[in-house]
Amino acid sequence: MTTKIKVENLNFFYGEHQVLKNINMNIEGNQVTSLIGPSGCGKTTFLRNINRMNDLIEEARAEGAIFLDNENILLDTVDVVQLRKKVGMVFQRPNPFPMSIFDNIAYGPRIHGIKDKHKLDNIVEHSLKSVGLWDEVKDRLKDSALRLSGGQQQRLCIGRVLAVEPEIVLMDEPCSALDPISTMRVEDLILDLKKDYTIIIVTHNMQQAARISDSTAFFLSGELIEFGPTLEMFHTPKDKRTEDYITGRFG
Amino acid sequence: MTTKIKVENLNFFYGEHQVLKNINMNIEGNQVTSLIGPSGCGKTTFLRNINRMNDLIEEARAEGAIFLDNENILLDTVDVVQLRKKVGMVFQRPNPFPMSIFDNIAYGPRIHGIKDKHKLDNIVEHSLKSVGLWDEVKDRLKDSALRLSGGQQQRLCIGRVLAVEPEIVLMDEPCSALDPISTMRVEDLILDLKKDYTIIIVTHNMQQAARISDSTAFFLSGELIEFGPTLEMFHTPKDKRTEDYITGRFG
Amino acid sequence: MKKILFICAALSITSVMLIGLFVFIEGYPIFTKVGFFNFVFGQKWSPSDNLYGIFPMICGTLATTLGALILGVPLSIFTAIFLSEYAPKKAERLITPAVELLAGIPSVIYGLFGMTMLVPLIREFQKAHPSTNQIQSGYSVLAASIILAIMISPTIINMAKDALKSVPNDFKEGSLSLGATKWQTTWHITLPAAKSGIIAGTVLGMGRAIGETMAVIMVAGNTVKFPDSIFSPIRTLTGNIAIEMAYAEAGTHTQALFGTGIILFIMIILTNIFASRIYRKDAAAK
Amino acid sequence: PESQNGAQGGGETEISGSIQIAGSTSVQPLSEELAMAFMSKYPKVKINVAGGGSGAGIKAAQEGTADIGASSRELKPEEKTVKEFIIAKDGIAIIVNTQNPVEDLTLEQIKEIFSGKITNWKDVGGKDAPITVVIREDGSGTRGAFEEIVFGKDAKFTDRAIVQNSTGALRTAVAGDPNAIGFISLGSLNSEVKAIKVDGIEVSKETVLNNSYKISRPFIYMTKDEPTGLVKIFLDFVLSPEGQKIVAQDFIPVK
Amino acid sequence: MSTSRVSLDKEMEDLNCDILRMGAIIEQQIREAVESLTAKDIKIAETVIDRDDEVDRLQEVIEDKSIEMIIRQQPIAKDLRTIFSAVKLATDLERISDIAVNIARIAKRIIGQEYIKPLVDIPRMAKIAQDILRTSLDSYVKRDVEIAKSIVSMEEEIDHLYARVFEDLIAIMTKDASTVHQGVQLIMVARQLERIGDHSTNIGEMAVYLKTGERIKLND
Amino acid sequence: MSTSRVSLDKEMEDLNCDILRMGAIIEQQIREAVESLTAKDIKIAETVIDRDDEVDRLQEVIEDKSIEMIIRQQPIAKDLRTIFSAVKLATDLERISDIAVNIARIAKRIIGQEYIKPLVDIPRMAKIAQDILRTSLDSYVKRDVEIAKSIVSMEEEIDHLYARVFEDLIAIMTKDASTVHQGVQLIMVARQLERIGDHSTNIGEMAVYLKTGERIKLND
Amino acid sequence: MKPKTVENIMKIVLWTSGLATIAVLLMILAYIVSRGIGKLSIDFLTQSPRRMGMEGGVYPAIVGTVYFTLLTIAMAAPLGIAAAVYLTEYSKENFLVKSIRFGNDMLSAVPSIVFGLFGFAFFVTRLKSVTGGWSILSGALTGMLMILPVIIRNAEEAIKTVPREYKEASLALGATKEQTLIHVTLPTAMPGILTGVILGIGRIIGETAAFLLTLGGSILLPTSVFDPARTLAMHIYITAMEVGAMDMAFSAATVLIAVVLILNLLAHGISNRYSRFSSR
Ligand SMILES: Nc1ncnc2c1ncn2[C@@H]1O[C@H](COP(=O)(O)OP(=O)(O)OP(=O)(O)O)[C@@H](O)[C@H]1O
Ligand SMILES: Nc1ncnc2c1ncn2[C@@H]1O[C@H](COP(=O)(O)OP(=O)(O)OP(=O)(O)O)[C@@H](O)[C@H]1O
Ligand SMILES: [Mg+2]
Ligand SMILES: [Mg+2]
Ligand SMILES: O=P([O-])([O-])[O-]
Repeated sequence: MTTKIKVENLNFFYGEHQVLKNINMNIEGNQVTSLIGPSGCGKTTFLRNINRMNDLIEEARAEGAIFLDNENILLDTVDVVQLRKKVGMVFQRPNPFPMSIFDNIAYGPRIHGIKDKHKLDNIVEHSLKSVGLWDEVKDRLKDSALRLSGGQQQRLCIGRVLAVEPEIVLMDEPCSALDPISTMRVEDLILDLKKDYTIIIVTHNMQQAARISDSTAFFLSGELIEFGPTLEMFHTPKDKRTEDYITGRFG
Repeated sequence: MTTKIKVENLNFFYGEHQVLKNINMNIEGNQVTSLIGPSGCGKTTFLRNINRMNDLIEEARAEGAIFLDNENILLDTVDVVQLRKKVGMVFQRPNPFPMSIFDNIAYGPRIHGIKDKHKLDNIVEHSLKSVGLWDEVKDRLKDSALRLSGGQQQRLCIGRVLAVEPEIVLMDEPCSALDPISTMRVEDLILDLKKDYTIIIVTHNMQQAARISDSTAFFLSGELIEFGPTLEMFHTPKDKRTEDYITGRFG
Repeated sequence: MKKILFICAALSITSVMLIGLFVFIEGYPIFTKVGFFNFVFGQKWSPSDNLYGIFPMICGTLATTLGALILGVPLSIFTAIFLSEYAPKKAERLITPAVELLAGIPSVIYGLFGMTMLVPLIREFQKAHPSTNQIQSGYSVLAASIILAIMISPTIINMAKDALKSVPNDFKEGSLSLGATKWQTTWHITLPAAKSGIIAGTVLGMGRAIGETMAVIMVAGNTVKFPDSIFSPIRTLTGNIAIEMAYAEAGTHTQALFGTGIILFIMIILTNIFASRIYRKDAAAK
Repeated sequence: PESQNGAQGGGETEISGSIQIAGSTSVQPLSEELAMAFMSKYPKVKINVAGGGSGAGIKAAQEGTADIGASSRELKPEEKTVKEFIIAKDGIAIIVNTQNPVEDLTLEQIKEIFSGKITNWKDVGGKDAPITVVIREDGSGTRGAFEEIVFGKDAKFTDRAIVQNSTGALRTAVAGDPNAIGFISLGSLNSEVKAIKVDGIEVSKETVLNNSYKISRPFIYMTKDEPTGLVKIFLDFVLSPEGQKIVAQDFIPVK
Repeated sequence: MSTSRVSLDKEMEDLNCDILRMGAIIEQQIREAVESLTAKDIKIAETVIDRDDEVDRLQEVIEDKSIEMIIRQQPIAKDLRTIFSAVKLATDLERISDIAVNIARIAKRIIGQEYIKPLVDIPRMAKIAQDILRTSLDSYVKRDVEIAKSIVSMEEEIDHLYARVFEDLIAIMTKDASTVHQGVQLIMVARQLERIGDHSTNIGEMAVYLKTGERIKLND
Repeated sequence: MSTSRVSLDKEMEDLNCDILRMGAIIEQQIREAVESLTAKDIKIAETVIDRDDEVDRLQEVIEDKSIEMIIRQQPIAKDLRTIFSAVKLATDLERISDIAVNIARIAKRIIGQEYIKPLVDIPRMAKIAQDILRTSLDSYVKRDVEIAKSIVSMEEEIDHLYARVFEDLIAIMTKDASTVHQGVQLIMVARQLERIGDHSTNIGEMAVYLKTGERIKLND
Repeated sequence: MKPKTVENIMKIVLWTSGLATIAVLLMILAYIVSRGIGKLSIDFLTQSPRRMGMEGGVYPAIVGTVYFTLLTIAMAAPLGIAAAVYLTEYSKENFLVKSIRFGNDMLSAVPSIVFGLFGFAFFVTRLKSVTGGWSILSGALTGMLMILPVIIRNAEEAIKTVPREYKEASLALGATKEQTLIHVTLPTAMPGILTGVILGIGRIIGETAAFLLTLGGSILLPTSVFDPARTLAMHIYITAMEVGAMDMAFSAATVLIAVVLILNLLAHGISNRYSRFSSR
């Protein structure tokens, strides 16, 4: 296992308001890392730094460095389009495009220049298989993706990300809009994807973090309070604040 | 403890589609009863039969009887407005009206003819205290309710229901839109309300059902599969299907 | 890409702005020739006598617009409520496209209808009640208001209905479940929540009422006279421009007509500012 | 647009090009008829007739926007920078509702009715009913002619008059109102309304032509400069017996 | 901070009470078992035996409550460790109760006989056993590593006493064959008391585990 | 139906394996402990003692895994009962291992001596103890109430044997004072073997509990 | 008790007013169609008007309407949408943008005759060499200006309501801003954009005064965008107002209603095509 992402002295501001404070973190490749912490502590912000999604927000400013395979992606010279291709993202609410299932998956590859129908077919099939959706939808690839159930939509969204062959997949509370059974499916999928991708996931669900992640980072008011192997964290957290938070004695 | 609600041979249809199948159930007063079951099994439909909220849906049709204090509320002669006053409802997503906090709580009493400012003040204070919101909002009763946090909004909605002095409170997944800490607050509140109200709650969260309810009913495809004391259900369910569902071996 | 888009934006916006400028440049001289006050508050309009007072027309515009709103808005809103809350689904599905169709019908057609149907009706009424007005032609504020009310109602109905429909069901159910009746829910919850949409529809309708030309010309009588009853024939500002522009000789007459346009502009701006004030106040409350 | 290649004396079949006529909407129908006839004679010619009003027609002629401007009113002195061609005359009929028993009015009575001095039909021998005066808008050719001939300098339209901005609308107004009186172009007269005699003289092409019926106005074509080429051929056609025959269908020929 | 989680905390408090109640009963059982032996009081022996059911029931209650808490509260980290150790503690306590019952049974068997030697060391062992038990429960309740570690010396003392009792009794039995039967029984009693030390040590170890999350051995 | 929950099922399978492994080791320990006694082989006794650490470690592993599973999987109903009983089972197994170690220790102590009587009943007891253990584990793995109930008669047999060994040895010791020391030791061994029966009964009871959710007593 | 009475009263009020309004609206339709249907025939649809529109058909006006409408939309829609995209996606919400929006709102309420005057002065007169004076082009340019505000406003709203998540999802897949716009934002906003376009079509199809000044009103069949033309609405106006041939006007009105109906259906069709996927 090697360090895939190295965060160094990351500070992040929305205008005057500092949202991330001097974060240092080494995230391993081919592992699932979960980010936990109370609402507003900066989990989403941190995640969106990794694919520079925060660029979209005016007045947002990052200091420090995030090295992805030893390249500092916070530099202005970085090609964010390439970066985002490499760092996929799955959102809280399933957000398939209002297109067919096929087009949803093919969207990314097409954007990146793949026109060949046959190739696209392959990519779509492969991606849908990766997320365990192929058998469920193979007969209705031309149907609207919005007609899928919530859990299927979320898996489709993950498949959509996989279709552009990222190395890292960021997930921001990907199960919070799902029912328990769909959640379980997505979790199984995440565990399955681990061998090929580096996954960082934000979750509010302690048990979920425990179930699927290898390492867990606990954020509080923009600070990284504790970061370590997940089970250790949930078993014997080192910091009193972590303990308070995970045992629900907080706020 | 006495039977508050007696459901007899309840069948419910959306047009041709039968959604509830021959439900028989005795719900005790001053208890929390939770309804669990997979998505689409008819929990919400069942709940909305109890305050005749399904009247709003065209083509909906109920057969059988639901006795509330020995009166069959499914009869056409029943005054649904009075019924709904008696049977309050809290929804999945907090839905405070776009008015001030005060007006939200005062809405129900006003609708029912209370004009006296002093009386309304009392009702508002009392309701907000019941839901443990008084101290948090007493200085900004004139503020828009939409500015409250999700958890506060949901407690406000519960308070709004209490203000019309119902006997029964129906709750349809009242915590599914809330973060864990707010959820805990609402659960504490529900346990607290039990002594004065009969509460029926739909939840997808097994642990929540176990935490707050005295009895639990498990629905599957419109049938009531099992109904009994909550802990027994989660400890030693009688039906294989219940067991499969609660242990997550389903679907 | 951004540049192309900017050029498009600039092009469309500037050309649209040009019109404002054009009207202003063409119409401005009238204010120096006649004087702003004389122009706006003058009672007589007779270009052949070099009399350019548009006050009766301002009043005419206000009267017809007001009349149209009084007649059209409540009924339209009621209809919208009816369609969105009370009407059976099937009825609603039938009626909605019909209303949409009416929104797309040209004003000449409404004018034709007014001229051949409504005006004679009013005339008959006047004949039966001679005290109503000395001029018993049927061409009147009333006719214009009714036609305008009918013309703006599809717009208001559609927008109000959309606004009412987009009020989250959550709110309505919340209210009903507290034991409120349907009307209480509509009155206390749905209408306030849909307020901004309804106001927007009304403002749009009002804009159309103020700006409508052809249908009004056809039924208003176009007499340049201060309206003293709803049966008085009147001329509106837009009507003035449309009626006389075709034959006006270049010079003062044309300038006066453009000047009318400027005043119209100002009235519209005032209405819009007023409306957006209400709108913003409403938005701030949320 | 204004292309012409028909040589003056050349073979008729070779004449081609297009002409733009614009202006008075009253003249427009006549122009269209004339254009039709001309185009069927010279299939390669295209004549577009646009409306816009006399004002627009004058302006178009002045600026050369159109080859020919059309006006249904006399030009004001300051507008007389263009070449004028009177192509037709139009009698102006005083009309009342068909139910109105009044058949004949003097010019003076007409003047007093339209200026608002007489307001009841009983004063001119009709029923006891208020008179509804319907007139054209300021600037209209019909109105201009009426004003000039009936009022001269010493009267004005009553401010209670209903104003209509087109012949058809005015006729409809009078046709629907038993108490109405108005004036329209002779060419637009039909059975919906009744034209009354003025000083005992019935309005007709003949009476207008022989000047016994006084109220009339010209239809004017204007060109910016002395017409040449196709425009000239067309103008010649209009003023030729062939053209005037078409004019005579609804209006009064000038020749 | 802990505005929430009140119910979990309350339940955990409850659980603790149950354990302390169990501990109290068992302490009394040990005392009474040895008392029945020294005072030759068959009644006392019988109450000890009777109370075993109560202890068993308490253990069941603790287990059931723990399971319910796990179902309901999804405890994690310290909370889960606490519940977990409560269950293990209850097991140990139940065993200690069994030991007391065993002693009482032996007492019932030999009370009728004249004792082959004056009972000095055994009551002393019982005393220490009670001390160890109390200390271990104390360390558990207080999550106090130091107190837990103080068990080690007591444990050594009781082991030491056991060895002495064993030697003494073997010597007596060897001398006088008629004492064999009672001697064996008394050795059994001593052996049982020594076991209490072992179980109590487990409890102390649990306290340490609870506090630090580490498993240590307090004996050997 | 169970497309989901694969990981929980897998982990539970794992846990079962650990328990069976533990059971296998312990069975061997019992066999070897008694073998060291009968064969007078100090080496064997020592391996028994050495393996105790392994058993302890396995118990820890089972406990840790159980806690992890509870943290991760929020088990309920049968799942939770299974995990819970796995922990209790491990405790019992660990105790049985301790018993085997005790026997091996005693063996080490008396192997040098000539036995005061031929060891017949004790190996037989050991045999039955192993049987009971195996049967109880079997009933646990198969969640089979019938098998669990078959333990009752074996348990009676071993109790019966223990009583006989006790009487025999007391008789021998009373006859010949020099045998007292060894006699007491052998009684201890028998007593320990009898305890295996008790622990195994616990395991059988667990099987019943797992299957039916009811707590029954399989002994007395 | 009391709320119940109110409820019943309101029910009656709402039903009556609802039905009354609808009855009035339908009556107008019925009136026009009943007066116009008599003269309708294949000839009416396929022949040119004769005798100043008193006889013959409305064929050139139908053709003129279609040509003119299509050209106007073809010019206004892309420009308006592009402007809306710029305003919503590419510019900051600053004073300039706000004032542009305000001006835009103003203009959407300006009477069309003013646009006509501008069009006459600018496109017909000033740019005669380019537009050919009175022509479809001049009319379309004028019409474009007339409906730009509507299109811009509607497109802006539609684009604004495209869920942020869609855009973010696309960007997160490594799409550029432009790709996101073309493949995600615009298709999703299309139904709303179309609403604006439909409103625009409605406005120019129904306008007369402004186009008399710019489109000309020739009854000849237009052969190029440089020819003048006549729309149905203009034809109705001329036949009814100048000629006074009411029956012909009503027949033309019936045709126009049919055209509007067809256009509405068409627009709904297109809108449904685009929103095929956005509804469950
Ligand atoms: N666009 C923004 N502009 C200004 N402040 C922002 C913005 N987005 C987020 N913040 C602030 O930054 C802080 C961290 O927000 P962030 O969304 O990262 O929290 P989070 O940990 O993801 O919370 P949650 O669990 O609620 O999603 C919060 O205080 C929030 O109010
Ligand atoms: N208005 C409706 N018309 C027709 N069918 C409906 C309607 N509402 C719900 N149903 C159907 O009735 C069944 C039961 O729905 P219901 O909402 O009661 O399920 P639920 O148990 O509450 O599910 P969830 O956990 O997803 O809320 C489903 O099959 C659903 O598709
Ligand atoms: Mg977040
Ligand atoms: Mg539901
Ligand atoms: O110019 P007129 O319209 O009055 O003929």
